[in-house]
This record gives sequence, C-alpha cells and structure tokens, in this order.
Amino acid sequence: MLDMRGIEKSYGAVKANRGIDLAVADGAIVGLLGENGSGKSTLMKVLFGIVAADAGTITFKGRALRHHGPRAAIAAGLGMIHQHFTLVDAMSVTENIMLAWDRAGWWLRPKDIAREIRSTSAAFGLDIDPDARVADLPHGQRQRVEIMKAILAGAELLILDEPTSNLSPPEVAGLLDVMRRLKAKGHSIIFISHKLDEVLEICDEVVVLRDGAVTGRGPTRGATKASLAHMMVGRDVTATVARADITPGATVLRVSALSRHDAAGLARLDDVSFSLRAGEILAVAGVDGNGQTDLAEVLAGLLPATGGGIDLGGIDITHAAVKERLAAGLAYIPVDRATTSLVPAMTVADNLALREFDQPPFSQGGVLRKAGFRARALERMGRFDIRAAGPQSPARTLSGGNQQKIVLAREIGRGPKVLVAFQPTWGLDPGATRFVIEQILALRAAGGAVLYLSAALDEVLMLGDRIAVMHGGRLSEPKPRAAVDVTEIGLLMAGIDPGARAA
Amino acid sequence: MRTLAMTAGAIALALLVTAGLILLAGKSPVTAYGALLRGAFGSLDRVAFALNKSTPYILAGVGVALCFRAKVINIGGEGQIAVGGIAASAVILLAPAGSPPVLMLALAMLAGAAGGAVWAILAAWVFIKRNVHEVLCTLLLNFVGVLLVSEVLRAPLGEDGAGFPQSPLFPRAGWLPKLIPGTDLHIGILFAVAAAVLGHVLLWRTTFGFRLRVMGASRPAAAYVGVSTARATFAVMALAGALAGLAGGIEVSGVHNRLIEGFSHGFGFNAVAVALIAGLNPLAVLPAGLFLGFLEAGALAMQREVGVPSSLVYVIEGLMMVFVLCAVGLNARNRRV
Amino acid sequence: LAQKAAFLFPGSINDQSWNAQGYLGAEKLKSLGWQISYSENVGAADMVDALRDYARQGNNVVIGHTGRFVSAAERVGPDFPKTLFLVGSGSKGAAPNVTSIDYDNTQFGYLMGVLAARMSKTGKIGSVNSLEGIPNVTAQVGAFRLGAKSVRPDIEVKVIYIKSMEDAAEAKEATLSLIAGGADFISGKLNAAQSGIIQAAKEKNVYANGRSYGHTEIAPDNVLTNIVEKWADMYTAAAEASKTTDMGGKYILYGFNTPGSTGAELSYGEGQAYNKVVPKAVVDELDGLKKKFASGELKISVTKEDARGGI
Amino acid sequence: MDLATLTELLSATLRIAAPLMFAALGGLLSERAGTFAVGIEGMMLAGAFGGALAVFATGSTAAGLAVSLLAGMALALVVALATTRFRADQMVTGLAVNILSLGLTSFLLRGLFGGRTPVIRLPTLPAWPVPLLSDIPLLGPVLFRQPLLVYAAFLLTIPVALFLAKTRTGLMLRAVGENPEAAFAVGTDPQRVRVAAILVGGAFAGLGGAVLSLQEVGTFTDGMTNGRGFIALAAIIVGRWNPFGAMAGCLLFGAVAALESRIQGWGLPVSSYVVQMVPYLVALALLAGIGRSARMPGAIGVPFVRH
Ligand SMILES: Nc1ncnc2c1ncn2[C@@H]1O[C@H](COP(=O)(O)OP(=O)(O)OP(=O)(O)O)[C@@H](O)[C@H]1O
Ligand SMILES: Nc1ncnc2c1ncn2[C@@H]1O[C@H](COP(=O)(O)OP(=O)(O)OP(=O)(O)O)[C@@H](O)[C@H]1O
Ligand SMILES: [Mg+2]
Ligand SMILES: [Mg+2]
Repeated sequence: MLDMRGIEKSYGAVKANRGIDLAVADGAIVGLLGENGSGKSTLMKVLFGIVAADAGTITFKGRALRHHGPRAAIAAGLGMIHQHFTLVDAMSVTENIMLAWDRAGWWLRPKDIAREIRSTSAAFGLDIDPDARVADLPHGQRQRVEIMKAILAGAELLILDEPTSNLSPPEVAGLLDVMRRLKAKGHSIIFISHKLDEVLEICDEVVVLRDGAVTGRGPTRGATKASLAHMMVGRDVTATVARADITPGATVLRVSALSRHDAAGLARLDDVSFSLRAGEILAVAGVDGNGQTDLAEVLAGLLPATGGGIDLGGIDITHAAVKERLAAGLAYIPVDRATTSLVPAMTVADNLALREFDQPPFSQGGVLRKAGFRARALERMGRFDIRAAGPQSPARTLSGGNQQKIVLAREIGRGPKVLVAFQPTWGLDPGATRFVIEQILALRAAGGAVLYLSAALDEVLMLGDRIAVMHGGRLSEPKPRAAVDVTEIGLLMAGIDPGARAA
Repeated sequence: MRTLAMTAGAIALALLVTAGLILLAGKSPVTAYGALLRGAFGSLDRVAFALNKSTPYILAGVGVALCFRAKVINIGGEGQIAVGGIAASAVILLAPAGSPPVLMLALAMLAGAAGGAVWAILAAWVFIKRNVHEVLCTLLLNFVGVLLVSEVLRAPLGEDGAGFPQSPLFPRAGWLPKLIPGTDLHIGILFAVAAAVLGHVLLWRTTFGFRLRVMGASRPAAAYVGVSTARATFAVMALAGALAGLAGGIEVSGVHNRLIEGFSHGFGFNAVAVALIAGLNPLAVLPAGLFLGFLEAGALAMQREVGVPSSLVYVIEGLMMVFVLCAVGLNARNRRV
Repeated sequence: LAQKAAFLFPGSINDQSWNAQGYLGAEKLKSLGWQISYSENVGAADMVDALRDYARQGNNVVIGHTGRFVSAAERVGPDFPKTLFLVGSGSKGAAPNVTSIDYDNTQFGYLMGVLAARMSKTGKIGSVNSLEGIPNVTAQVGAFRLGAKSVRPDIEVKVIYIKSMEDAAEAKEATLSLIAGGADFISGKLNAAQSGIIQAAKEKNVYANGRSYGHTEIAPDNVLTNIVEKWADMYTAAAEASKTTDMGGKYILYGFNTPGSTGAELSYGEGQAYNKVVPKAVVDELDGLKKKFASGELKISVTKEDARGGI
Repeated sequence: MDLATLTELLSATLRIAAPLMFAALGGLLSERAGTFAVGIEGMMLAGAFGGALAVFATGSTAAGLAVSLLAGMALALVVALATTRFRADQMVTGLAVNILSLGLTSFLLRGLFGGRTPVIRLPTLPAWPVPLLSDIPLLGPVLFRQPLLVYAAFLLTIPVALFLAKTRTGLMLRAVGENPEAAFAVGTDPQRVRVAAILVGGAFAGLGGAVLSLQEVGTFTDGMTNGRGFIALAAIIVGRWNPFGAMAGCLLFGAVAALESRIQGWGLPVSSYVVQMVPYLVALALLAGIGRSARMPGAIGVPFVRH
C-alpha cells in the first residue's frame, strides 16, 4: 500500500531522517520504534505532507505523492493522529471533528454530527462528549478526540503517533481492538509507541529508527521486548529497576478533606485525604480526567482549593502562594512540558533556573547573575545527563527526553521534601522512562516523599509504596503495595467499588 | 547580519518605488533623495532636529518593547505621552517664580513620568481588575488623554488670547537644557539612550525582566513559576507609562517650551512601530527610533527643498515600514526570549 | 533679484477649504513674480524646524497658515531678523519680525447672525465649529450669536463644537442634530468639514453659509452666502508692503474698516453677494451694517461666554 | 426627551454606526482568521477615495461601490502578503498601511488632477424608505428611512454571522485563527485562508469608506476617515469577535457619538472637550461594569510557518 524510499529531512544542522525506507502492506500494522528524537514523527510528517522532505519518494496505492500537503494526503486516504495534538482548544469536539471531516458538508449540521460522534464513539468505546470544549478536556480525552477524528475521516492508512500514552489499560485494550477491526477491513496502520508490549501485541512487523536511520526491521513474531530494545538503543533497558527497602520516616504531607469546585460548581476534587511520609511513594492510578490534574494543581498552588487543608512539614500551605510552597519544600512536575513546566523558547540554563531565579545563585538583590545560571546549568546537565549543545541552547531544540530531564533536574535537583509528579514519563522512550523512574526512586532513597500520579498501571505498580486510585474526584483508601490486587485496581479505575459489590 | 543586509535591501526597495512616484510628481528623484540626505545629516542643526525627533519614539518605544515582551499589548503611548506632557507643564507653570531650574526640571520630568504611569496604570487596572481587553483600554484612553490636553489648555493652563490652544511660554528655568549650545538639541536624547540601555539591563539582567520574559512566553509557565501576572502587568505598564510620560515632559519642555495642542501627533503609534521593528529588544529600539527620526527629518526637508508633495512623505514612511517589517519578519524566527 | 516667500500649511491643500484658500495666496504671490515654496501637513512638532529651515533658505517672507505658528515664529524670529514671519489667523504680533494677520471674525460672524435671524422661520439657528476657545473661533461664533440676538432677541442660537476641523461626516451629523432640533440656518467655521454642514443643509433643505464658492456649488438653493476669506489678498498686501516698510511685530486685523482689503467678503458666487432668495430688505440691512463697520460706528466685542456651546 | 427626539437620535445612531459596521465586520473576518486588523483605517480611506473617484469619473454609484471595494482590497493585499509571505508584524504592518493610504490617496488625488487642488462634488445617496415598513410608527423612521448603505451594513451582519457559525469554510477560518497548525493538519492552507480573510475584510472596510464619501459627504478629502477604523477595532473587541457583538459595539459608539452633539445642545457647564471624552469613557465604564471579556482568537498575531 505504501512505499517510502530514501527519505531525507534536515532541520538546520539536525539530520532528522537519513535515507529511510518504509513499506506497509495492505492490511498490515507496522510498528515504528525509536528513542526520543530518532526521527519517527518527522518521517510521518513527511508522509502526511506536513513537512517537505529534502529527498526521497513516496508511493501510496501505486500513485506517487509529491509536493503534497495534508489535504492531498487526506484525499489520498491517509489519516494521522499527531503526537502533539492538533485540536482547536477553543472549539467543541464536534466542531473539531467537522473541521476534519469533508462529509460534514458545506452547511454545518452540528446536531447530526454530534449524534454520529456519540454512536461511533460508543461503538469504539471511546466515550466522548461531542459538546465539550476541547480546552476543558483533560489530556486523555483530547487524545480520544484525535483518534475519533481519524477514524471518522475514514483513512485507509492510519498513522498513530504515540496514541496510547495517556490511555488507561482498558482503554489501550479498546484501542488495540479498534486497530484489529480496522485491519480486518483491509486498513493499514503505522503505529508509533514506546510501549514495547503493545507493539509486540498488535504489530505484524516493526521498523526501528536510531538517530534518523533504520537500524532494524522484521516481523514481530519471535521478537521480544529485550530484542526490540536492543535494536533501539544498543542495550537492554527493560530489566526491572531495583528498589531499595526503606522504612518511611515522619509524615511530611498531610492532605485532609481537600475539595475543589470549579466555576460551574462542579466538584472536581471531592473530600480527598491522605498523608505521605519521608522516603515514601504514594502512587495514584486512574484514568485521566478523574481529578488528577486538579489534585496536582491544587497541591502546587495553581488552582485554589475550595475546602480542606494541606499541611507540608508543619506549615499550612492550603492557601499559600507558589513561592511559599517552593520554600516549604514542594516540587512539582506537571504533565505539560510544552507550555507549563518548560519555556521552550528560553535556554536550558534559564529553564533550569525557572523556579528559583529570584534566589542565589541565580540572582542577588533582583539582579541576575549569569555566572550562577551557567554554573548551575553545567552542574545539573552533568548530573542528570542532559544532552544539549550547551547551557545557552533553547530548550525547544532538545529531544523530549532531554526536555523532561531539565524538569527533573530542576525539581528533584534541589532535594524537595515532597515531589508531586504527574505523568512524568509521558511521551518518553523506554530509556528516558527508565531514567525518570530511577531518579524518582533516588529521591525516595534520599528521604523525599513522592506523590506519583499516572494512568500507566505498570508504573504505578512498580513505584508505589502505597497505591490508591482516583475516580470521579475521589481518592480510594491507599493500600500497601503488598496488599494490592490488580483486578481490584482495574475495577476502581473503572469506577466500580469492589467492596460495595461484595456487600 | 542577514537581517541587516535584508533591511538595507528593503529600504532601497522602498526608495526605488517612491522614486517612481517622485518622477510622476514631476521632480527628480536624485535631487529629492539628495535633499532627504541633507535634511537628515546635512548639518549639525539637521542632526540635532532628527535626534530630537527620535527621542520620544525611543523613550516610549522601550516601554512598548518591555510590555510586548510580557505579552501586554499596550498601545496607549499616545495618551500616556499627552498626560505626561500635561503633568510636566503643570509643574513648570505652577511652580513659584524663581524656583531653581534643576529642581524645577527634575520635578517636571518626574511629574511627566508619574502622569504617564498613572494613565497606564488606569488602563492596567481596568484590564486586570475588570477584565477588559488591554488593547481596548489603552486605545480608548488615548482619545481621552489627547482631549485632556485641549481641555487643560482651554481652562487652567491655557494662554489667554493665544491664537491657538497653547499654554504660556514656560519660564526659562523650565526649558530643558541644550546638549549642544547653538542647536536645538536638548538633553532628551540622553534620557532616550539611558532608557534603551536600562531597558536592556532590566529585561536581560534582572529578576523583573526574567518574570516578564517567562510571562510573555507562556502564561501557564508564569503561573507555575509563581509570577503574579497581575503584579507584573501593573509594574510593566507603569514603567512603560512612565517612559512615555517622560517623553511627553521632554517634548513640551525641550521642543516647544510650552504645552501646545497636538504636541504628540502619533508618537505613541510610532513607538509601537519602532519597538516591533527592533524585535522587542530595548537596545535595538535605539537604532530603530533613530532610523525613523532621521527618516522623518530628511523627508520633511525634502518636501521643503524640492517641493515634492507632502503626501509622498507618508508614502515613503509607509512603504519603508512595510518593507523593513518584511525583512525583519523573515528573520524573526530565531528571536531570543 | 526675485523676492522669496515660503508657505507652511497645517493640512493638505486638497481640503477645498482653509488650506486651499491659503494656497491661493501662494499662487497670487507667484504671479506677482515671487519665488514660492510651500509645505503641507506641517505638524505642531515640526513647525519650529520648518520655519527655521525656510528662513535659512533665504526666504524674505515665511508664512504660517494657522494661528498655531505664532508660538513657533516667536521662537525662531529672533534668529532671523531679516525674515518676516507672517502668521495667518494668528492673534498677536511679536517684535521684531513676527506679524499676525487675520480678518475681523466678529464682523463676519455678526453679519451671518443677522442674516440667519432674518431668514429663520423657526426662530432657531445653529452653528457647528471646532477648537473651542481659540480667539478667532470665539470671535466668529460669539458674534454670530450677538448678531442674531440683536435683531431677534428671542431667537434660539445653538452652538456645537466637534472634534475635528477636517471631519466632514462628523460635521454633517452634528448639523443634522441641530436641524432635528428645529434649526433652519446653520453657520460654522470649519475646514474640510464645512462641506458636511452644507451637505446636511441640502438634504434637510435648510439654509447655511459656506466658506468658499465650492460650497455654493454643493447646494445652490441652501447656501445663502459664503464668508470667502481673502487670504491671497491679505498675504499679498503684507508681503508686498514688506518690500518697502517694516511689517514686523504687528497684529493686522482686516475688515470693512481697513484700507487695502476687507479680509474677507460675503459672496454667493462670482459677482453675486447673496442667494437670490435673500429679500432685498435683508440685503439692505446687511449692507447698512457693513457701512457701520466701515465707519467704525459699529464695533463688536465678544466674550467666551457668547461663544459657549449649547443654547 | 420626547419621542421625535428619540427617533431622531436612534436614526443618527444607525447612520453613524453604518461605516463602522462595514469596517468592523471586515476587521472581524481578518482577526478571526488570526490577523490583527489595524490596517482597516487605511483600507476605509482607500475605499472612500476609490469610490469618490469612480463616481466622479463615471457617474455611476455601482461603479463607485465596486471601486471602493477593490481599493480596500488592494491595500489589504499589501497587508496579506506582508503578514503571511513575509511574516511581517501584523500590528505595525497595519499602522504602516494606514500611513501609506493617507499618502497615496492624497498623492493620487492631486496627481490625477494635474497638481491643482481638485474639487470633487458628488450627489450623496439619498434616504431610501422601505415601502410600508417605513410607515410603522416610531420604528419605521428609525429603521426604514435610511440611505441604502445603512441597510446594507446591518444586513451584512447576517451573512457574516451565518458564514462563521454555520459553514464549514467559516469553521476553517475560525480554526486558522485559533490554531493554524491544527487547521493545517486537516488539510487547510492557513496562509490562503488568512489572505482570503484579509482581502474580504479589506473589501468590507473599503465599503465602509464609501459610506463616508458617497453617502455622507459626497466628496473626498485627505484623511477623511479620521480614526473611524480604530473605533471599529474597538467595536470588534467590545463585541468579543462576534458579528452581532461587533454590531452592538458599533451601535454603542454610534449612539454616544450621536449623543455627543445633542448633549452639547443642553448647554452643560462643561467644555466641548469634556463632552467629547464621554463616548470613550462611557465605553470603558460600560465594559468595566460588565467585567467580562472574551479572549482574542488564539493565534492572532502569530505568523504561520510551515517547516
Ligand atoms: N521543527 C523542528 N525544528 C528543528 N528540529 C526539529 C524539529 N522537529 C524535530 N526536530 C528534531 O528532529 C529530530 C527528530 O525529531 P522527531 O520529532 O522526528 O523525533 P521522534 O522520533 O518523533 O521523537 P519522540 O519519540 O520524542 O516523539 C530531533 O532531533 C528533533 O529535535
Ligand atoms: N511574584 C511576582 N510576580 C510578579 N511581579 C513580581 C513578583 N515579585 C516581585 N515582582 C515585581 O518585580 C519587581 C522587582 O522584582 P524584584 O526581584 O526586585 O522583587 P523582590 O521582591 O525584591 O524579590 P527578591 O527580593 O527576591 O529579589 C517589582 O516591581 C515587584 O513588584
Ligand atoms: Mg515523535
Ligand atoms: Mg529583589
């Protein structure tokens, strides 16, 4: 169906694709693997006509695609879900879908379309509210809208660039199901994921990129996670990480009856209570959109609490400003690297100073000290293995993994009492994911307390000393890792209280 | 470097197009452009005039650059200049006779800055507290500020029997000293240079500038960092207003030696142009402001000397801006934040 | 050696009004053998520079065509003692070489007031102006009110000031509002905006006075007469006189009582003073007033209060 | 205030708002597609000029309107090319074309008439009472005894609103203004959409200028728009980038302008300057009182760059 040959693409000095060949047969699912920055997205953007290749040819269904744009790509039968969402935040889900959908017609019929969205999304188990404004939707929901868009546009070859990053296990299963159904109808799929299990489960064959070039390809039959990982990075990164046994210390964070109602009066956080001790990780599982964002941001001081209290190391920070929370020893890794935890246009050094720029060594008496920025940047870049041309490179020029390392270096680097980490491995390759997890365990070993919020069950199970589940703004009773029952967590994530059912 | 070369090309192109129009008007472009050059650089007096012209553009432009860096779209320079001019004039005219000149001028300039700042803070208040778009607040207050000049000239500060809305001539002590005796060049340009340098230091070397840059790059990031956007908005608006108000004070005391209706004609908008052409870098506002000042000085002289219609002055200015913006725009992608 | 004169206009000579009238002065001097240069759209910020530059170029006479130039001329004058700075519609002279020229706005305003009062059927008249408070505006507007009241003490005179002398659309709306209030004669002293008054008068079929023949042309039935300012005459007289006498430091007010020029005239069209609908009796009355002005028997003095906005 | 005064005031409000409406609707299209419409002042002026010139030359109002529309578009083309192809800053490009328009119209006016000060006298468009409707008491004289372009200005709001809200092209235009990358990813060319929006916006603004020169005053004078483009911009913001909102904004500014001259008629003990401040202060106070403001289109001011 698809034959790409000799694709070359450079961004200035960066060679993102160097002579890549990629073929996809009718009804095949091809996995595209590679570390962050290895050129996967670039290759797909070339295919979809978003960026123009420097060299190479593309043949799709026997016809050459040349100097094409997305419109031509869509018309030819391609569909793409981008790693970075291409949704219009200010519009409703229906509007976003009508935008992408020629069949929506010249004169818009939002009611009819919403009905179709409802039925189709129910059929695929995606559960989308067509009338919601995209800006109000959490990350995971937005991704579902993207998937929906591509499905409805009826593409014959579907490009899925990391579609599963934010889906809960049942949702991932649902998506894989959708993919199988599409395949059965003769559609082809290019599937990009850092999750090797998924790749092994769904793909017929894989193509592995490293540094812009193909380093391996072959059928998935007979491949293992270890062999795939080896192709990607030249070493094995899948072995389980070692976690030291630590006796937790004193309680450092006490959250009691925390609640938050949004402007519309809706309860986003509902009576959430937990405590956290030094050297302990509380991992919270949950499908995205169940209040995790609110919990993280209320703790970080970005959203106001409407009830309850937060006590950090003896200081009541319920209504404290961000700066006071920082001073009290709180660190926060938000999910959104592009606009919140990083300023991509600023330098690596600036980003490393972002939360402490008004203190030594970065400044004194309101005056910035360049030497302080540089020294700190070099130290952190070394300690956290941040790969960048130098402290003065703009952060946007770094790979996703290295960008996240900046955030880790800044938040963990100052040895916080409490770290709130929200999906810190989002979009990271296995190597980078492992790095993040190691750093968080290292913080724990050093006596830090961590609240780890994630939709990825494997991470929750790997990291949590105690584990809880969030659903509908409520937090379940945290359980020690030894007492955890995976099916029970699954049920809790789906909003079913196993205790209640038993009764 | 590339930007410079392309900017030069853009200027050449604008001159070329206008040359055609000058021909149409029946004049020789060579003579006309000769006059333009002489009008801008031909003598110490011409340079002095051009520097005076650049002064308000630079002062107000630095403030605009800082605001726009923080993504606070302040287009209220016109009103802030007007109110600054009123405040400075009031100090000079109402000061007791025989006040020491240095003190009087210092107070007048401070009053000018304060007046501009108040006007800007007023806009910021409506913007922050009442959630009205800042472009609208600043734009509407421009109209009011300009009318305020007419009103104070009609009643409290006006000169009786003058043929035009203007105040009495300031006492000598209220005239800004000349930088080069014998020319019109007053010391305002020193304020402008200082503002550009200090603006640069403020933006790149202080925590305040860092806050502005984070805020301009991303509001969510600013919240995450703990920057209070309201506080920073008030601060940067007050600063920009003060610079514009100072420009107003300098203009009345240095150029006109009196408050006169229309003393700021489009300076506020020119300041926006200058700031953006300078890529929002306070230091680059200096050459950008000088460019516009010298261009206008030259074009006005060209009109007088060669008799090209005044409308062509506008055409040259407009074309030059468009072409220079295109050159700057093509190279703007790697702007430092 | 030809005499040189330079004109500075505050606006564009396209304006079919104030600046265009001033430009006629440039043309007339040129026809008399003067070497002429001129600038348009000279903003307040550039006046000093422009005056200085023209003086430096060796112009014998530099003419600023708005009262606003007085301030700049006062500044520049002392540096160029050989140059005469003439300011049209200025209101004071400054020794040694700055001279203001104007026509006597009170006389013409007064005549318009009388004409309006005589021609109004509703007993309501109005005037649309700008630049409240400057002397020549106050003079014309105040005298308009006084003139009207002098013959019809009960007449209602409504005065509006708009933002811009140049905005015809704004003037038209202001005029329409006066007409809606019952006014049936509209006067005014505006530049490009004057045509807005005339346009409104035409559409609503009421009377108005214009400022140039062009205004008659717009609405021949509605314009009763124009206050045609003779800037060409006034500038020429002053410039020619400066060849032989020291014209500096004066404030020359031309009117029916001055020799050489009356400064302005009432004219409907070439050789016709009033629209033919103006009855003979009214024409006679106006001519009588002109004579009184000429003899000095009638002098109008106007206060700011006379020219206030509103009724 | 008696009924006749009120009717007359409302009628003046509509007339004053009409040129603003054209400009505001045009600017709104441009801004919803992501380009600041600072240049509408200049486009209006170009339209006023082109319209006057064409009627003067041909005597045909239709030709005048057509040329005013084209003149606005011609200037819009400069903005469109500079801001899309060359990624020139939108706001300053707008200011620059305003200056350019002021110069070019004046230059051409004189140039075309051989250097002499020309006199253009055109018949203005008369009021055109709608049969029957104009006889409705109170409402009739206000709404249905207006010159043609007043009806056109207000009626234009409907197709513009429908276009934006109900058509797929309108949806795309809005998407380009909010997130051009997203629009691009689904096959829209944001550059082309923006160029088209700016051009149509320029055409509307040109018509707004024609209202002034052809309907209101019957001539062209330099700079005759006198800042109305900026008032239209303000009306767009007041109306939160919605066509009917913009209409309300224009009516607001029209009403205060109409009130302005009438307030002076009351002979209040303040100067005309104070009265002239009133519209701006009223607008500001009103908005501050409402205390809510829509956000700008998300990608306004940001050039779209294809890698
Ligand atoms: N717009 C751009 N400008 C400059 N460099 C870019 C741009 N987009 C990508 N790159 C660079 O090209 C290389 C390949 O990037 P690409 O996004 O294709 O990687 P990827 O394999 O998709 O990574 P990830 O797993 O993080 O999504 C990286 O070095 C990246 O920094
Ligand atoms: N969190 C903040 N958000 C926005 N503006 C701020 C904030 N903190 C300070 N500012 C403003 O920044 C300007 C100067 O900052 P400066 O760094 O000198 O403040 P500071 O309180 O002295 O901080 P420090 O003592 O840490 O240097 C002041 O106008 C101040 O009001
Ligand atoms: Mg990618
Ligand atoms: Mg400090």
